[in-house]
This record gives sequence, structure tokens and C-alpha cells, in this order.
Amino acid sequence: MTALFYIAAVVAVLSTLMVVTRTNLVHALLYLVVSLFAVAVVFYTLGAPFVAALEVIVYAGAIMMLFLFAVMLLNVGADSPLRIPSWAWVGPGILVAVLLAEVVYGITRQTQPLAGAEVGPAAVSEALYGPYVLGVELASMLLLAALIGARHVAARARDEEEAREAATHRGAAAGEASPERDAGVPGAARGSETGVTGQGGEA
Amino acid sequence: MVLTLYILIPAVAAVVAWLLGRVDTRLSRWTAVAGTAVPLALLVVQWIANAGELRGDFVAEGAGPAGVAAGSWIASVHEPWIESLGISYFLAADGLTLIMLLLTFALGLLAVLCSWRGITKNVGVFHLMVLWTVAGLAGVFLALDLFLFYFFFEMMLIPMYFLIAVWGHERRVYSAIKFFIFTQVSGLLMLIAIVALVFIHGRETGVYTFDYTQLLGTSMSPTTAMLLMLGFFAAFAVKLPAWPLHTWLPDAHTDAPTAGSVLLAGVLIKIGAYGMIRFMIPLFPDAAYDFRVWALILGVVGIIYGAVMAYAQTDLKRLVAYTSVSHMGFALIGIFAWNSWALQGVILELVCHALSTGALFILVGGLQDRIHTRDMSKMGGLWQVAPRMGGTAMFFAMASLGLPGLGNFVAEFLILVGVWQVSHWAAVLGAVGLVFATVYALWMMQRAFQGEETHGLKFADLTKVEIGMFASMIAALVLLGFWPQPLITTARQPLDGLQKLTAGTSLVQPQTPAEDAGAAEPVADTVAGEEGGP
Amino acid sequence: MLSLLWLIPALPAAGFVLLVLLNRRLGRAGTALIGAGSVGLSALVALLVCGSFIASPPAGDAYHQVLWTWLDVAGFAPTIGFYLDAVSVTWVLVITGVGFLIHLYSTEHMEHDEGYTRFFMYLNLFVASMLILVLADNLLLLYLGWEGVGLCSYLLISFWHKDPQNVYSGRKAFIVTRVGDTAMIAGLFLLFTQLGTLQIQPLMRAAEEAWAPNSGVAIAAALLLLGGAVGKSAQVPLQTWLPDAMAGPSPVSALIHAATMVTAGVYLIARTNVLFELAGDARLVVAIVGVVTLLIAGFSALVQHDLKRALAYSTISQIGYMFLALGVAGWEAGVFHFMTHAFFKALLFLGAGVIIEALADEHDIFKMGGLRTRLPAVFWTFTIGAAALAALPFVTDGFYSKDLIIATSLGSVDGNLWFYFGSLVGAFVTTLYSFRLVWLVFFGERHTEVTRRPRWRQLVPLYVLAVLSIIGGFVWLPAWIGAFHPLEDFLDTALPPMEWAGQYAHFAESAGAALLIILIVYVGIGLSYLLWMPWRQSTHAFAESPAVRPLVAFWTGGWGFDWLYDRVFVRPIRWLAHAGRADVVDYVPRGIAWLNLAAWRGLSAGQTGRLRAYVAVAGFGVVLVLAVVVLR
Amino acid sequence: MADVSLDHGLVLAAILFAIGFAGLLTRRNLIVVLACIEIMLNAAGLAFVAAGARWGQADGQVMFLFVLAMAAAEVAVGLAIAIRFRQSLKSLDVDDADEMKG
Repeated sequence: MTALFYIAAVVAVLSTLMVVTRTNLVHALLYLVVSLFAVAVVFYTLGAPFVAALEVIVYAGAIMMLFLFAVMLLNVGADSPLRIPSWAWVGPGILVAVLLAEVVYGITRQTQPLAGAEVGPAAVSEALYGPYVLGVELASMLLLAALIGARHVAARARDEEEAREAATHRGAAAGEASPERDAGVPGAARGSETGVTGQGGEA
Repeated sequence: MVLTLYILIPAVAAVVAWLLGRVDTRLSRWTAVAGTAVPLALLVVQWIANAGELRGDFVAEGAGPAGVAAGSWIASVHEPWIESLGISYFLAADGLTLIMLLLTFALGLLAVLCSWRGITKNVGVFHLMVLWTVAGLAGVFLALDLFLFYFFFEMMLIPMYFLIAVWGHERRVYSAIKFFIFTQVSGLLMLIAIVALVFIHGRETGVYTFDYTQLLGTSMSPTTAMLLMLGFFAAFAVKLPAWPLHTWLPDAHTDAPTAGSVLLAGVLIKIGAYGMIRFMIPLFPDAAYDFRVWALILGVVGIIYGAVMAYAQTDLKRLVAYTSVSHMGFALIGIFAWNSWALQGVILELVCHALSTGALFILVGGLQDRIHTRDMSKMGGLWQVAPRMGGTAMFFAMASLGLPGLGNFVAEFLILVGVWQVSHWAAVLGAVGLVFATVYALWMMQRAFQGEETHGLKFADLTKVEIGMFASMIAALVLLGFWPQPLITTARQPLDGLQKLTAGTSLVQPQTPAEDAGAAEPVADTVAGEEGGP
Repeated sequence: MLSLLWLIPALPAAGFVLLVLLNRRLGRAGTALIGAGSVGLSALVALLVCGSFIASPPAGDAYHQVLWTWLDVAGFAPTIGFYLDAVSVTWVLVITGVGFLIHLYSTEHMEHDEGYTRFFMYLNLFVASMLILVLADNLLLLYLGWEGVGLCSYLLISFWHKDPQNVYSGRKAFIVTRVGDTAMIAGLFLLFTQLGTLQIQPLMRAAEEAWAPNSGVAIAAALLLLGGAVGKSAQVPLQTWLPDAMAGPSPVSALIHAATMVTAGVYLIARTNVLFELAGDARLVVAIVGVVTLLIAGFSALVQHDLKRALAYSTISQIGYMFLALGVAGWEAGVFHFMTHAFFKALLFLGAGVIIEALADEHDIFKMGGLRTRLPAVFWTFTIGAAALAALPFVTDGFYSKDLIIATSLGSVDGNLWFYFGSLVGAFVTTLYSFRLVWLVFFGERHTEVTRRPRWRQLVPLYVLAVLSIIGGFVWLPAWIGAFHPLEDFLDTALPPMEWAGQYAHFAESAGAALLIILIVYVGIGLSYLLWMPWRQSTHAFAESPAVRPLVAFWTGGWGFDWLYDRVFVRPIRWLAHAGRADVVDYVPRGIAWLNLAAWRGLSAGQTGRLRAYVAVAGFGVVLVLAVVVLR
Repeated sequence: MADVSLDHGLVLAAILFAIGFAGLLTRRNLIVVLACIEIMLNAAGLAFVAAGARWGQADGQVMFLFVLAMAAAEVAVGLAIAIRFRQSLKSLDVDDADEMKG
């Protein structure tokens, strides 16, 4: 089991490295799945089988699905910067190295053994619906809010796109001889412009 | 009770004028007239009713500092307000208050009248602001509880800010904010001083109170007294405005609407002088004495600096604004001379300066309404176009340079006589300031009114309302020039009382030269002994 | 009768108020009626009051009328009150009398001017102020009149205010005199502080009691008052405004800048003679100022081209004589010369006014000439005035008064040879320049055509003043002619009598001294005839020669005083004012505001809007915090 | 049960967090940025679980659950924003979104 922990740890680190360095988005996400699986194994070795299972189901399953759907929806590739020049890693690398060094130094100043007992789903559930029940409620509220929020943001995006399409359509149709074009469309454009500058000003 | 009415009538009229302004602007204007004229009439009635008391016919000598201060009230209201903090609703009036209230309401009335044609935007709100300023000013002059005083002091700031920022001229927002920041920051210094004073007094006597009459004579170390006095001085010096703190004034006066300039120059800046006389020096006489040299220097520099700056301006309104800086320098040196002549002179100066400068602002405002500029390089020869206006301008220019026969001269002469007792140099330099006043006043007349009319300006001469306003102001100034005694009598009791409060401190010196020549020598010795000032 | 005293200044003041109120509703006739009528009435009342004063002098030889207490603050209680004694009687009579004549003259002289009402408004205000000045029973009221006449002087000099040059002259007059007034007002502070009153008579008594002769404080007070007098009477060093003041209409020059206002300084010193008696050193200064002024101005008058400027310099010079007289304690001589000077100088200015009007506003005497036949009435009266100015012996009033002053400057206690020679040289120069005007204006070739002739309202004042210029001197004949001196006796009731006590007193009073003066006058007139009649060309050439021209230019420019003041005072102050126009103090609050703005700019520059930059900064922050927490 | 000490678990969490942070600083693709945030959250969760294992208590796992919920919510909103971002800016580059600069 100890060996399993270290192997899983090494796998997690390596696959995570691959996630942040891959230029192919789908590859990166697949490496992320690997990483999450590895962490799940780590959880298991730490005596937390329930969480390990959740890690696989929720993270590697549900959340990654979301990612992949998003990638498919957006048809990422042509217009997104995926290739990072190697010099760009220098600054963040140094910063992160220092951060890591500090943290590791802080963690390893004294070693503490683990309790060695497994904490099963029952114990977790008792804690969850005992002292932490308020947290659960809050988490559910959060998820609800996220649900509505995500729907709202994405839906507005769709509505706007439809509106814009309609406007171009109308403009093209009226383009022959109607003065409406000059009156309507630029006005709308100006409206959105002022809206933007207004925001900028407030910022 | 009548004292509360002085604040309440304008405040209520303000709301009424605002509401009516949505219906009919003429109704709003008349309400505003009533809101200032009614308290003015009340004031005159009270003045006449208390004439004997003001003369001091039957007022007993007070005992102790509070007694002296409280003995000369002709009316007062004292109701508990926030008892746990020792704050009360304490209004009181003596002769000094009456004079300041007279100024407030008279100038308030003029401010309403002079906006009759010029203000067409948001008339109701405009009158709301004007009348609230008037109400706040009345409160400032009536309040004797330091907290209440501070409350009114800050309260009238806000309507004034809006008057400048909304109805002002070119750089109105800049000027309004500048005015607000200067006054607010210095006012906060005063608040700190007030609170500190209350705590020092409370720790000493166990009574925590904001009552001015009780706070008088609080003993404290010289350093503390000096610091607290400087807190008050900051607030009042900004208001006055004393020399290095004056720079808000030209901007605010220039960009304010005419009514705002009239109220600013006529009443608002008088708070500085009033506050020093009523509060600062009686509360901290010894510190004031130590500070005297600096105050005299600031005052004299202000007199000459203001006059020279006025001379250099091309904007007519700005020129008039700088004359205020110069004239209020006289008030400052007069206050710190702290003897009967100088103080009476200061009171007269406040009244006469309000009239003469207020009139000049109304005149410039009227001119701007007609020719849409204040730039003197675009004027010249206006006398030919509007002789009445030219004559009026000449009169008030003469008032402003201190021509004998007008109230301003009496005031400035009395101040300088008083200052001479304290410092010869300050008095002489003040008199030199009058030469500079001549320079700017005549220069203004030449630039704007004399010379050949070359810009093709054509406009109507003074209207009947304007003639009425100016005629009353001219009459008042001439009357004060030849017979200032009513004002002097009214202010005598309070000023004597205030001087008695500071008796025994280093501030008050033997004065009053002998009536007849026979007893001249001791006086001569006293004065000769301190030649060259403190 | 004496109780009508207050009416004397009140009538012109009422005229002023009426003119202001009625203004445009009055026609020219109405204006003239109120303007000249009020002064005429005032002159009548003055005649009545002064007549009854002279006929039956009140107790103490003075009449005191208090109208009301001006103000009363802690023992400082000046009154609005009038005080009539021999000195003020002299001044009141001259002011109202000459004033009325000049008003009458003005009704014709100004008749085509658009500011007709305004002119009489100012003129009435002037007469009222001047009367208040000379009747005031205290120094503060005197100061009121003093500034009032200064104001009117300004208003009337810049009367034709369309020309900026005129306004400039008016401003200059007001400002320069106000410089002197600053000294005077400081004198009032000193006097009040030391003696506790400003009422003139109690003040003088108190000064006598309290101060030792020639004590420092007395000298200081006297010198401060002298400052005011020097300014108002256009004496060195504040004389520069008077020549420019000729920008005003001629009646103004006659009334204000010759006959009355400019003698206010003389009045002030005569009125406070007790103070100057006490302060011998200050009196010496007065005399020196007088001598220096009379010489400087005399030489300047000699070379002027402008008729009125020449007369202006002669006024300065003649007032210098009065100051000299006051300085050597010849109080009454000074007053005497004031009176005669008022007659003949008003006459000269009024004559000059007619000439300038007749020649269509020509001021240059070299462009006049030959007017003797064209304007005979003016010729005769002007010549009488010039003769009086030159002190033509026996037949002119100027002779008697000037002779008295010259004699006093030698024969008084304080007299000495310097003053005597100075005044003799001055007398000689006076004859030269006064007859120079006569020769140049009335004789020789005609250069400019006469376009207008005076009518009776201008002629009557000329005749009356001409007669006065002849007989005015007979009220005080010198001792070697006869013992007829009613004026001296009258003035003795208010002023210290003349004292002939000096080293040379005997000579000064004698006919021999007078003979010397007579000789000088005749030589002067003769020389001026030669210089400007037969030798006119060569005189002109001499003045134009390279060696002399700078000197002439120097004299013409008034001895460089204007130039000096311009460099020392006017330009530096103007430069300072304009350099600091934007209010240098404001840079402090503006600087504070700028610092805030700069701080805002700096901070908002960090807001790049880039997510990664924010994260990086947060990372740095974490590193720092951890460094502190972990590595501590 | 593995026989490891607490600090090894925490070091692993720290390494994962650091890698995620480095990616966050470097990558400009919005999807990858979100993925990096997931990595960092996951690392935080790992730290909780490891700490819970030290005491044999359930609290660490409970905390992980909350982190999980938060991560889910974050991803849902984040991806919605990504869609919107893409539509309005025609890009997925986070550096293009600098309208909020001061």
C-alpha cells in the first residue's frame, strides 16, 4: 500500500505536468482524468475510500464531461492560443518554485505519522449530516445558484447571438434603399459602445 | 421662542418654495421673498422692542464669566437635546447676534431678489438651497451650544455647495468641491477642538457639556490651549478667509451664481469673524494673545496681497472676490487687537463689507446677465451705455476703497485706531492697504466703465428692482458713514461683555484714553511703553 | 445768523443730491440753476454768516456748531460739527465766492458737453466737501472732506473719461494724494492715542500741555500730518499728479487745482499751527519743502508748451511759497497768499479756458499768438492775472502777499538767507514764465484762428476776478506804505501774530527789501519781453541747442520724478501683481490635489485588467506572507 | 492503509497545487485555465483528506466534499462564461479580456 501511494503520487504529478504543458486541449483534459484517477488512488491509500470513489465519479466523471462538452461546443483550436513559448514558463516557474520550496520547508519541519485507521462512508455521512448539516445546505444553495447562473449566462449568450443574427439579416434586407439602416443599426451600435465605455469609466 | 422662528421660517419657506416651484416659479419666488422678509421684519420688531435693553439701560452686572455672557441676552432658548452627551438646544441673542441676523436676512432677501431674472433653471430647488443656507446661517449666529453651532456650521455648507455646483458658471464643480473641501477639513479640525475642549472641561469639573457659557474659563496648559485655539482658528480663518487659506474664495465667488456670491461674501465669510469674536478668543484668551503677532501678520499680508491680486485680475467677479480677501484682513487684525475700537470697527466692517461687496456682486451678476462675460478686456466704456450702472459701480468702488462718508471708512478707521494701540506697523501697513484698494478700485472702474465703448455693446440700464436694491444699499452705507451709532450701541454690550470675559488675561490692556486732554499723560505712557507692537 | 453756518456746506450738498436724483429729468437750464444756484446761495449765506462774524465776533473769536455726535466708541467721539474762526472764514469766503464765479463760468463753458449734469453734480459735491474740510471741528471730519475733495478731483480730472489718458491722470491724482493721506491718517492715530481726542481745539490745547517743544512725538505727529498736506497740495515729493490733472475741464483746474483744493494742505498746517509751533524741526521741513518746490516747479513752468501745464507748475510753485511762509511761522502770510493766489490763479485758468475754447482745444502756446486784438477782454484780464502772479508792484494783489512772504522768509525767527535767496530766485523765475505766457499767447503772429468768443457768463467771472486780483492785496499793506492791515488784525484772532524777530528782521521789513523785489520783478518782465518778443527765434534756438536741450527736457518732464516713481514703485508692483496673477498661494492646495491625482494614476496603472497579472501579484503576495510566517 | 507520514501527503498536495498555479500563470487558454483551477482545488482537497487521515477523523473528507461541490459550481459557471467569452470576443485568450483595466 505504501508503494501504491508513492506510485500514484508520481503518476499524479507527471500527468498533472502533462495537463499544463500539452498544446492539444483534448490531450490535456485526458491527462487531467489520469491525474484525478491517480489522486483517487492516493485517497484510497490514505484510508478514505468514500472520497476516492467520489473523486472518480464526480471529478473524473461529471466535471470532466462538462469540460469535454465545452470543448466540443466551442470547437476550440483555430482561434485559441495553445502553444506556449518555453520562455514564458521561466517567470512563473521561478515564482512557483519558491512558493513550493517555502511550503515544503514548512510542511517537513516535523513529520507526523497518520492515524492509520480507515474512515469509512458511514463515518463521513454521520459527520456530514451531523455537525456539518448547515454546510451541506449551503453547498446545495451554492450548486443551485451555480446552476441558475450558468444557465443564465449561457442563455444570454445565445439570445444575443440570435439577436445579432436577426439584426444583420434585417440590415441586409433593408440595405437596398431604406434609410432605416442608417437610423437603426448604427444607433444600436452606438448604444452598446456607450454602454461599454460607461463600464470602463466606472471601473 | 422667536429665536427658533428665525431658523424655522426660512427652513419651512424653503420646502414650500421648492414644492411651489414645480407648479409656478413666480409663487416660488414670492415664497422665498416671504421666507426672508418675514424674519427680517420680526427681527426689526424685536430690535425696537429691546432697544432699551440693548443700550444697557437696565442690565445688571453679571457675576462670574458665565454671568457676564448670560447677562446680556435679550432672548434665549435652552432645551435639553442629547442629555447623555451634554448637548442642548441652546439659542440666545444679544446685540451682536441681532446684527449678524440682520445681515443674514437682508442679504438673503437681496439674494432672492437679484436672482429674479437670472435663475430660470430649477427655480424651486434653487430657492430651497438659498433659504436653507439662510436658515443654517441664522442657526450659526444663534447657537450657543458648541455642538449645535457645529451642526449649523456644517449644515449650511451643503446647500451652498449645490448652489455653486448646479447654478454656477464655468468651473462650477471644481470651485464647489474646492469650497467644500476647504471648509469641511477645517471644520473637522474645529470639531476635534470642540470635543477635546468638552473632555478637558469634563475631566476637570465632572460635567460634560457643550454649553458655551459653561465652557468659558476652562483651564488648561498653554500648549493645549494653543492647539485647541488653532483648531478653531483653522475653521474660522478658512471662512474669513485669512491669507494663506483664502484660495477657495476667488474660485467659489467667481463661479457661484449671483445669489451665491452675495450670500458667500455677505454672510458666509462673516461667520469666520463672528466665530473668532464669540467663541475662539473668549475660550482661549491667553493662547490668542500668544498668537496675536502671527494673526496680525497674516491679516496685514492678506490686506495687501488681496489688494494686489485684485489689481492683477481680468475677471471682474474675481477682482471683487479678491477685494474680500483684502477687507477681511482688516477684520482679522481688528479681532486680534481685541479692544473696543477695533471690535466695533470689525462689526461695522462686517456690515459695510457685506453691503458694498454684495452690491458689487449683484452689479457684476447683472452685467454678466446682460453682456454674457465677466472679462474686463471685453468691456470698457460701459458708462456710456448704462450711466446709472456706471454711477452705482463708482459708488461701491468708492465704498470699497474706504471713502470717508461711507460706512466702510468708519469701520476701517476704527479698526486701525484699535490696531494702532497694539502694533503701529500693522496699522500703518493696513492704511497702506487702503492705497492699494484705491489702485484696484479705480483700475476696475477704468477697465470696465470708463474709456471708449468699442465692443458694440448695447444693453438696458438698471431695472427698477435693481435700482431699488442699490438705492437701499447706498442709503444704508451713507447712513452708516455719517451715523453709525445705532450699530455701535447695539454691539456695545456684547462686546464689552466679551472683553470682560477675557479681563485679567494678557489680551486686554488698559485702553480708553481720557475724554479730555487733562488726563492725557498716563495714556501716553502706556502706549509709548509698547511701541512697535507686542 | 451764525447758526446758519451748517447751511453753507449743506446747500451744495443738497444741490448734489438733487442733481443725482433728478439727473436726466432736468434740462440744461435746470441743471445750471441747481448747480450754480446752490453754490450761489451758499455764497450768500457765507457772506451773511461771515459778515456777522466779522461785524460782531462771538466770544473767543470762534463759533462752534455741533450737529450730532458722529460715533462714540470707548472715548473716541468725533462730532459732525463746524468750527468758524478767522482762518475758516477766509477759506469759506474764497471757496464759496470763487466757487460761485467758476460755477457761473462753467454754465457757459460746458454748455455743449454731454455730461453737463454730471459735471455740476461733481462740482457741487466738491464745493460741499471742501467746505466740510475747512469748517470741520475735528480732524476726522476734516479727513472726510479731505478725501471727498480728492474723490471729486479724480472724478473731474477724468471727467472726459472716453480718453483713457484722462482717466489715467485722474487715477494718478487720487492715488498719489492717497499715499500722502496714509501718512496723515497715521498721524490721526498717533494724535488720538496720545491725546485722547481728535477735536481740533482741545487737541491743540492738549498738545501744548502734554508735549515739550520739539519733543519726538510732536515732530512725528507734525511730520505725518505734513505727509497728507504735501500730497494734497502737490509739494515735493508728491507733486507729480498736478500737471497731469490739467486733463480736466478748465473750470475744474481753476477751482480745484488752483484756488481751493490744492491749498487744503496749507489750511491743514495753518489749522494745526500749534502742533507745528511745538515741532520746530517739522516746521523747518515744511519750509524746505516749500523752497525746493517753488524752485523746481518754477523752472518747470518756464519751459512748458502746454498753457495749462505751465499754469499748473506755477500753482505748485506758488503753493511752495505758502509752505515756505508756514515753515517760517509766517502763518498769516501764508493765508494771505492763499487768498490772493486764489483770485489771480482762478482768473488765469478761466482765461486759459476761454482761450483754449476759442482756439478749438489748442493747448500749445507756440501755436497761439496774436490774440490781443481778437480776444481783448481775455487779454486784459489774463494780463492782470499774469501781473499778479508776477507780483507787479503796487497794482496787483500778488505783490503784497508775495512781498510779505519773501520778507518773512528772511525776517521771521526761523528765517534765513537761504530761504530768502530761494524765494527771490523763485520770484524772478515767476515773472519770467508768467509774462512769457502773455507774450507768446497775445502778441506776435496769429497761428490759430479764433472760432468762438466768450459771452457774459464767462466774462463776468473774469472781470470780477480781475478786479479782485487788483484790490485783493490792499487789505494788508506793508508797513513802509502805511499802517493799513485789517486782514492781519482779523487773522490775529485765530493765528499767532507775525513776529519780526530774526537777525535780518529790520532789513526785511524795510522799504529797501521791497525795492529789491520791485527791481527783480521789473528786470524779470523786461528780460521776458526781450527773450520772447524781439529775440524769440534765438531763444528758441538756444533751447533747442544740444547743450541745453537735455536740461529743458528734464525741466519739462518735471525733474524726472515721474520717471523715478515709475521705475521704483509702479513697475515693480505691477510686475509682481502680474507675475502672481494666478495666486501663488493656490499652488499649495493645487499641489496637494496634484499629488493625489498622481497617486491615483500610479495605482490605476496597476489595474491592467489581465487576469494572469493579478494572479501573479497574488502569488507574490502569498510568497511574501509565507516567507514571513514559515521562515520566521 | 499506506504507511506514509502526513507530510508526504501534504507535499504531494503542494506539488500538485504548484503545478496548477504555474499553469494558471502561464496558460492563456480559458479552458486550460479552468482546468488548472480544478487541479489547484483538487490539491487543496487532497490536503484536507490527508489532514483528516492524520487524526482518523471524517472532517477532512467532509471538507473535501464541500471543495468538490464548489469545484463543480465553479466549473459550471466558468464554462458558461467561457462560452459567452468566446461569443463576444471571438477568442478564448484570457489576455484579451482586459476591459476592466483602470
